[in-house]
Amino acid sequence: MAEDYLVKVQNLKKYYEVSKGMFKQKTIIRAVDDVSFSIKRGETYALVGESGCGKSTTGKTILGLTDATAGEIYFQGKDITKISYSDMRKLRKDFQMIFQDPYASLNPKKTVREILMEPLRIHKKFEGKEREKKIHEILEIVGLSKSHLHRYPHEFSGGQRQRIGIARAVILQPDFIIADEPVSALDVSVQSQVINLMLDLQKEFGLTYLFISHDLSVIEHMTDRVAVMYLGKIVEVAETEELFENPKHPYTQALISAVPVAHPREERKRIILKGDVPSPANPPKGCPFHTRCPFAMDICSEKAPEEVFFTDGHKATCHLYTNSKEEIKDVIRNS
Amino acid sequence: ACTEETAGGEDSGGEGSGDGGDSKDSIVIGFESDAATLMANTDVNYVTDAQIRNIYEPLIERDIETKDYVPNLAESWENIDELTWRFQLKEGVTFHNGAEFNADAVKFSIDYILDESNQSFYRSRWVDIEEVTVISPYEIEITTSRPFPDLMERITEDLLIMEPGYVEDVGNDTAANEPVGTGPYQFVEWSRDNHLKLEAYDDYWKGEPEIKNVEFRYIPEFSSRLSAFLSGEVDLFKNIPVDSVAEIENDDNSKIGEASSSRINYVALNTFHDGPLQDQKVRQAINYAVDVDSLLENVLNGYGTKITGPLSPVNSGYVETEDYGYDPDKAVELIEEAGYTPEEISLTLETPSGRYPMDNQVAQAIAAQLGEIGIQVDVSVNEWGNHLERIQNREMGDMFILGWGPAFEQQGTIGNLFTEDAPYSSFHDEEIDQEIYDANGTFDPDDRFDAYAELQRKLVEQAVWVPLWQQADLYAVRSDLDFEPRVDERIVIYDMSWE
Amino acid sequence: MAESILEIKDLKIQFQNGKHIVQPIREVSFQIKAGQTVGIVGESGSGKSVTSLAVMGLLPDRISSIPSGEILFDGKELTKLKEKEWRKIRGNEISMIFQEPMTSLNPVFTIGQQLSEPLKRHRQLSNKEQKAAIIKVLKQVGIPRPEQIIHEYPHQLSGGMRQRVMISMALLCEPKLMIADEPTTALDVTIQAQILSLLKKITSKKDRSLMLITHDLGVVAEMCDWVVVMYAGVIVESAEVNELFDRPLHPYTRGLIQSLPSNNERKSKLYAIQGQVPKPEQVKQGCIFANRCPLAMEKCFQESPPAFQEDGHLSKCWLQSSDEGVVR
Amino acid sequence: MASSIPNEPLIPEDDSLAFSQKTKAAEFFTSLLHSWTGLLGVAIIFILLFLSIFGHWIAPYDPVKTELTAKLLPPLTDGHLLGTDHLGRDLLSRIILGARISVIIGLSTVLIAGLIGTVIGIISGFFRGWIDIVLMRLVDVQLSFPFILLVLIINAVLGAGLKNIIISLAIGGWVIFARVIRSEVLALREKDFIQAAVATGVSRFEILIKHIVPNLFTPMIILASLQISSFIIAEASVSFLGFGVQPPTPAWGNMLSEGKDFIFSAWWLITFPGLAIIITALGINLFGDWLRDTLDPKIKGK
Amino acid sequence: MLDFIVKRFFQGILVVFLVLTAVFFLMRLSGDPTTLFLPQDASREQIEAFQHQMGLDRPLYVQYGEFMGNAVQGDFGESLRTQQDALQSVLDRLPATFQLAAAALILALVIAIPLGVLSAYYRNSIFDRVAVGLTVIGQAIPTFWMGLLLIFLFAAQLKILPSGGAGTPIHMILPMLTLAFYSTARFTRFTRSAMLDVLQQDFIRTAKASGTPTFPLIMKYALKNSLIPIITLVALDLGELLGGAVITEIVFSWPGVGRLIEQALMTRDFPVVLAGVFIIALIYTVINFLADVIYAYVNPQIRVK
Ligand SMILES: Nc1ncnc2c1ncn2[C@@H]1O[C@H](COP(=O)(O)OP(=O)(O)OP(=O)(O)O)[C@@H](O)[C@H]1O
Ligand SMILES: Nc1ncnc2c1ncn2[C@@H]1O[C@H](COP(=O)(O)OP(=O)(O)OP(=O)(O)O)[C@@H](O)[C@H]1O
Ligand SMILES: [Mg+2]
Ligand SMILES: [Mg+2]
Repeated sequence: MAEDYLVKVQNLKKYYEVSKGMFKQKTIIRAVDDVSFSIKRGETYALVGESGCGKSTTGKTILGLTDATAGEIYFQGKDITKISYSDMRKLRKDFQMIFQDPYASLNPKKTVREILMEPLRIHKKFEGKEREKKIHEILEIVGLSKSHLHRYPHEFSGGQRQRIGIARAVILQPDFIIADEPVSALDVSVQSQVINLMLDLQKEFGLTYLFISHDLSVIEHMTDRVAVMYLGKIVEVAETEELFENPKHPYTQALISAVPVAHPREERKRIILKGDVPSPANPPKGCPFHTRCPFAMDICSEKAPEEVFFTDGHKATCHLYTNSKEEIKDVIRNS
Repeated sequence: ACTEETAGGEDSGGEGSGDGGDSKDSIVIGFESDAATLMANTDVNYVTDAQIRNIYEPLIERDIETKDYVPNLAESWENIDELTWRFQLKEGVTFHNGAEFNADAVKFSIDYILDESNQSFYRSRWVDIEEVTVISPYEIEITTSRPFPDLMERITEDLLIMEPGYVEDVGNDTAANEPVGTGPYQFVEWSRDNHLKLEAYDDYWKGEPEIKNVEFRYIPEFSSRLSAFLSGEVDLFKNIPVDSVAEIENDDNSKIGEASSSRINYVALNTFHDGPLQDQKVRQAINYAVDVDSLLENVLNGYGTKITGPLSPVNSGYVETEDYGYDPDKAVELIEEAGYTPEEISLTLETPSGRYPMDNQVAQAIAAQLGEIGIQVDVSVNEWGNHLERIQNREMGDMFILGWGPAFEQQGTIGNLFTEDAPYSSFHDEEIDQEIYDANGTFDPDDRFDAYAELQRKLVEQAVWVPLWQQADLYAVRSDLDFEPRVDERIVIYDMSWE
Repeated sequence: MAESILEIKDLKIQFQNGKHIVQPIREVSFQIKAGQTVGIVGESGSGKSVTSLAVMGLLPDRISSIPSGEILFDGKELTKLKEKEWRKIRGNEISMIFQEPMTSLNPVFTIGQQLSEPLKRHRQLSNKEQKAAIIKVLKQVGIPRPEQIIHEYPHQLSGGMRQRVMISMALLCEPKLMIADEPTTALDVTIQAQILSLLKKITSKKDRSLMLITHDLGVVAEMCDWVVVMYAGVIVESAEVNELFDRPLHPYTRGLIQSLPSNNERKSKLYAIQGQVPKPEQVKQGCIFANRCPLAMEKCFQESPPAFQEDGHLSKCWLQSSDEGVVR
Repeated sequence: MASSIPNEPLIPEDDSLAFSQKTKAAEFFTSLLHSWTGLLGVAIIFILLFLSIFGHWIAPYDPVKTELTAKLLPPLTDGHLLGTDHLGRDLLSRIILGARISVIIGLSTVLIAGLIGTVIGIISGFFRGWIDIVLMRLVDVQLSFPFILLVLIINAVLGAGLKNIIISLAIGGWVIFARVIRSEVLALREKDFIQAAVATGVSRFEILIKHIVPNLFTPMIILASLQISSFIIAEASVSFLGFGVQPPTPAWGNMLSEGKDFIFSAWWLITFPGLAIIITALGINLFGDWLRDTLDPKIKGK
Repeated sequence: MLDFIVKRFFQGILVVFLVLTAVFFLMRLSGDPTTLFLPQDASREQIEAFQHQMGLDRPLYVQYGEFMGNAVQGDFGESLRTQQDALQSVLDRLPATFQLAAAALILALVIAIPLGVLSAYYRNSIFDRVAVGLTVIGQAIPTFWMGLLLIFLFAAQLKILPSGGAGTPIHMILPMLTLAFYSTARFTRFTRSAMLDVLQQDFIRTAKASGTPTFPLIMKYALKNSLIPIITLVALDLGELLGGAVITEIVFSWPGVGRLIEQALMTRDFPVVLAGVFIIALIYTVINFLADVIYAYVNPQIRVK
């Protein structure tokens, strides 16, 4: 079973040290704070959570774009946190990233051809003609044409740029792709085009995705498993359908209930959370969510909850479930 | 400090405007830079000297017509022997603070120069003094460690008498800012880089000066100086570029004062390095090829007095020497005799800029003149400090322009220019070296004169340099100011008056 | 029909950048009735914001102009108003909530200072009364500790709080019409839910009209009574909200609704509208949507369709013309 | 002038910066045609370049030939359009030839200062760490000192002359390049496309050379064009104080310095070289402003 | 806050120390002052005596060590030229320099800020174009040329103002105008572009949307935002005006620090140059510190609570 995991993240931590303003002292931002999860080969694993909860940081740390503060990341069974920049370079052909902002993720000084050629050149894949062929092929796959080869990124629309970004990510036929909010900057109509493209590619190349998003309807549509993050920690993990049907963690529940309805006549019971997400520089003691939790109990502000396992790998980190089932029901009922 | 300046400025504005008519008794004199210090016997710079000489006085003065030494604070002097001098001092002279002038003051002033801790720039000229002895309140004796005929010159040119009691009382720092002397003017106020104000000293022993209030105003930029003059803020200033003379002459309220200075300008021909200039014939040729008259006429607009040898007529011991004149053909001939063609000679000419009248323009014109006979000359302009340092370190190229003076004694010029030790002409010849050494030791005035006369002729024959001219000191003068420019560049306000 | 608080008729707006002229709004007509929440949906660049700015008289000076059309607010024609007259309306009778709560507040003034601005302009109140009024609205929008908050600066507040401040500013003078330009796009899901429910609460009380601009059909479904769908500077469809979701007429609207992931089977391909929104300068003759329309006919490329109307449900598509028959 | 200060933000938004080769020139050209200030700037620069290359052929007289009998002629006398100076040299010819010196000084200082500054800025911004701290302290040190005094001090050490003035101006001027480029690099480093390159496995060196440096060209060009004129003016100022290019080489600065004594008698000696400097600086500034406006959409603005 | 001050304090000390070190060695490289101070006819021995007296004959590092040792105690030695305490000579000139700089700065601000604001508000109007044109020309005119021009006009031709010197306020007019000229051009440009920046911001639209009329909008809402970046520029310029006014001070015979340093440079009066450099670096550092503090004070985003 264990070999089935393509990526395994264990106790990953990433702290940033920042000094805010000129008079202020340095503060430590716990962007990712002790996160563990594993992604199976071929699945689409979602990371969801509100802005600033550490989704992108997790993705970038896995890719080695920033160094982890602590923890291990196993890729194909190998710990990649400990290897050097140049060893890492060789490994990079197997995992890639799709970025959120299609405007910032392409070098404005390079043509599409140069952008797509670079990975092939770096990893010495194919020779002269074949490389060109490969580039044409991939362009076609992402829905662009040869005529675009010699254009610069600014000549494309956002959707097209995102396609170029995707082409760059898949041209080396990696095993694993981290897609960091690949569609949230796109227009509604283009968004579905890109999602379709990603689904197609997954089928064609057998890709494994780490899909980062805050858009629950997209996540519900295209992912297999979901990890919900809050303030640098994973609070709940489950298969997608299970999560949406049976969310355990109050935060997950609130998140799902907050999604706007798809039809005006649809009724939905809302859990409106009070207040805002606390700053990761100064997270609350105990359960980080207790400040906003409608079910918060005394213990929540004192002790960090442990993971609680449910059926089928569904787990949540919440004090509600560390006590007996009966009590939980009481709490929920009384609220 | 600001309030002081403001307060000072207001009345200076009143004086400066100068339309007080007959009641006018003040003067504003423009200077390019401030006095370095108001302490006597410290700074050798003419700017400092010209100003403080109105406050302090020397023992002996020089008659600028006859060049004779005339008594001032010293009434008489005699040589006891080659190493001993005795001076009788004037009685009844008082310093501005009321103290009596006497032998102690003289001894104090000389000792001040000699005291290393005072960092006097004159000290180097006075090192041969062995001792100064007060014989009686008005009699003093100076002994030297070796025969020092130049002592008279030093006493006349350098030494100014300070008030020992005052200096000891207030200390050097204060004395340097608030001087006390015996001169016609006493100190009022000094704002550095701005102005120095003096007022008449009522008890001056030669009688009260006519002009009561004096302000020296420091204006570094010539054009600003000129405009201050033209607008009536300044009544007098020195060093006018020759091309601006007309401007002043055309102004109704202004006139030009001119004096042929004892400062000379020359083109040094460097013989310290190998090269064609080590050949006497080439040096002579250059002398022939430079048309000094034309330079004087066209570059200096005629302001300057041509010299032909190492000394100017102002110098004691001057003898007339032969003039090479302008003869380009002869020049070419001589060069060819020396085994060159003019075209294969390429020389550098270095010059300061703005140090002497039209210096860098003169250099460019000389380059053009030498160019006429085919010698290629590259002019380069040095910042003054560099210029001096290059000379001192003997890094100078082939030729350079320099001035010398104001000097009166022949030794001061020849002895300091043409020995191996002295780099300022960058000419050196062992035979001449020896002759200079001999002449300097000669105590008898007549023998001394003859020795130097011979030297002058030799130096001209050797074409040790290209003598140019005595600088013309040009002054812009308010037309109703009675002012006689002096060859020694001094500005003696006591002698001035308003008409 | 009678009490329409805002009526826009055939509005055209153009921008002139040097010699470049673009017309991002070409034909816009719709109305908002008293107490109604009207949603304006459309993708980026469709002209939603420009339209709303025109209603506020805030189109950039000099470079923009309204070559034709009318904006009637409470029976008053706005397009010809002088700046002075505009000032009486802005913030008083019509107020606006902007998209970016982060940048829409002045960073160097306190919340209180900024909130007092509309009161200063439109109400003669003493300082004390001003403060009381401000605290009252702040409470109304659910800001905790309003007495303290008024002395704080925008950067000391979170995004959600700032958006609440913006809303309270819009509410201060009890305007007849509020315009909210994508008030929640910049916010997190949970905060978005907070703000939407707040807006809902506000509009349900009394009869406040709200023009809600968004690109999110979910928000429309949630909030609005009436929907206007814009595409590339033109209104393509407009209908009562249930009607629109039940019976979308224009292929563009249909496409938008169908492409919502929740309207597609999990893991299946999403319905997608091909191509992309044309830029204003790329608009050609014919129906603007024709090049992306799966049902486009010859005619669509030649003639732009008029507004077909049926029980107030308006659609600009040749499919609605009688000879073709109404699809579905 | 070290205050060649971060006047306006220089960091251009990357996307509208890029022009495809084909449209680049065309777009550039049309944007130039639409801006009369830009056109004027370009025209002045062209004239300047033309004079500096062909000056020898155009100048009516030998600029260093002294003609003592024809000195201080006012403009329009004896075939001297702008008159002659105190050595009878033709002022027009000297101004024409002076253009070359200004061009040489402007270009070479900006090149040297730009190169040094850019390299240091890149090193500082890209490698960060202690080297960044050291280099930036160096920048601080230099910035805590007035540009013109610094240039004077360096000139006092090096002595006067064309080569030395270039060196001293460059030493005085690299800081601003280092600063701007460093902050550009810092900003670029965080850009997604750099991250993308890292993710692709591009080596650090290649990232620097192929991804970062090409994106620095625009800010460099803008900055350089804005700096040139301050270098030219600074040279004139230093020449005015007696350093700088030395006579008889005609340079506008030393012409002014020589001419300043004649402010009352021969106004043309300071007027025309002064105007030459002003027009040149003006032209370059106009060009630089236009360049920034064109390349930097932030200013072009909505 | 205290942290910040302490940190900046040490940074400032380090910077001043490095400046002094750099200038010390630069000055020694510039050559020997001896020839400039001694009479031309001084002999070799006399020169050596002088060098010994001034300590110029010792190894450089010894000289440096001693200099730093003394400098720490505020002793920069005596001027070679005037034998005055070097630091004192510089301090004596400081008031004049301050006066001029402050006057010029105030004048520049008084003209530039309204001009820049109006120019930004009436963007692309004739007024704006003229104003921008003037600023571009203003930045193209060399200071000394401006100075000469003013002297020529007001002192030589019209004879209504003195051409130089210090004393009465009247003496200050021309140098102040000269100095203010360049700063005015810079400030105007900067104000204009800062204003343009601010005027495009969303919060201006917000203010407009709440019915704020133009005048208060600009004077209150926009200007305060624009002033924040202007502070930094003003600080930098003040530094430049204090230390970099050499040329103006020379042209107008203003007895200030810049002129003193220039003169000292020319005569290689090392102690005065170093003392001057010290004072200027110190002023720069202090001004920058103050600018940061003021900046932080007016900018609530970084103000400490
Ligand atoms: N380079 C950095 N330096 C300092 N702090 C950082 C850095 N990058 C991210 N952070 C902080 O770390 C936290 C997590 O950021 P991250 O970008 O991972 O969030 P996210 O979940 O991706 O949010 P979003 O949805 O806004 O993209 C945030 O508080 C962010 O401010
Ligand atoms: N100042 C302007 N000058 C020129 N064109 C403009 C200007 N403002 C807006 N436009 C154009 O008008 C069109 C409509 O813009 P608008 O901001 O109304 O779109 P939107 O529907 O609000 O989009 P978004 O969802 O991105 O806010 C766009 O194509 C835009 O480029
Ligand atoms: Mg993110
Ligand atoms: Mg919008």
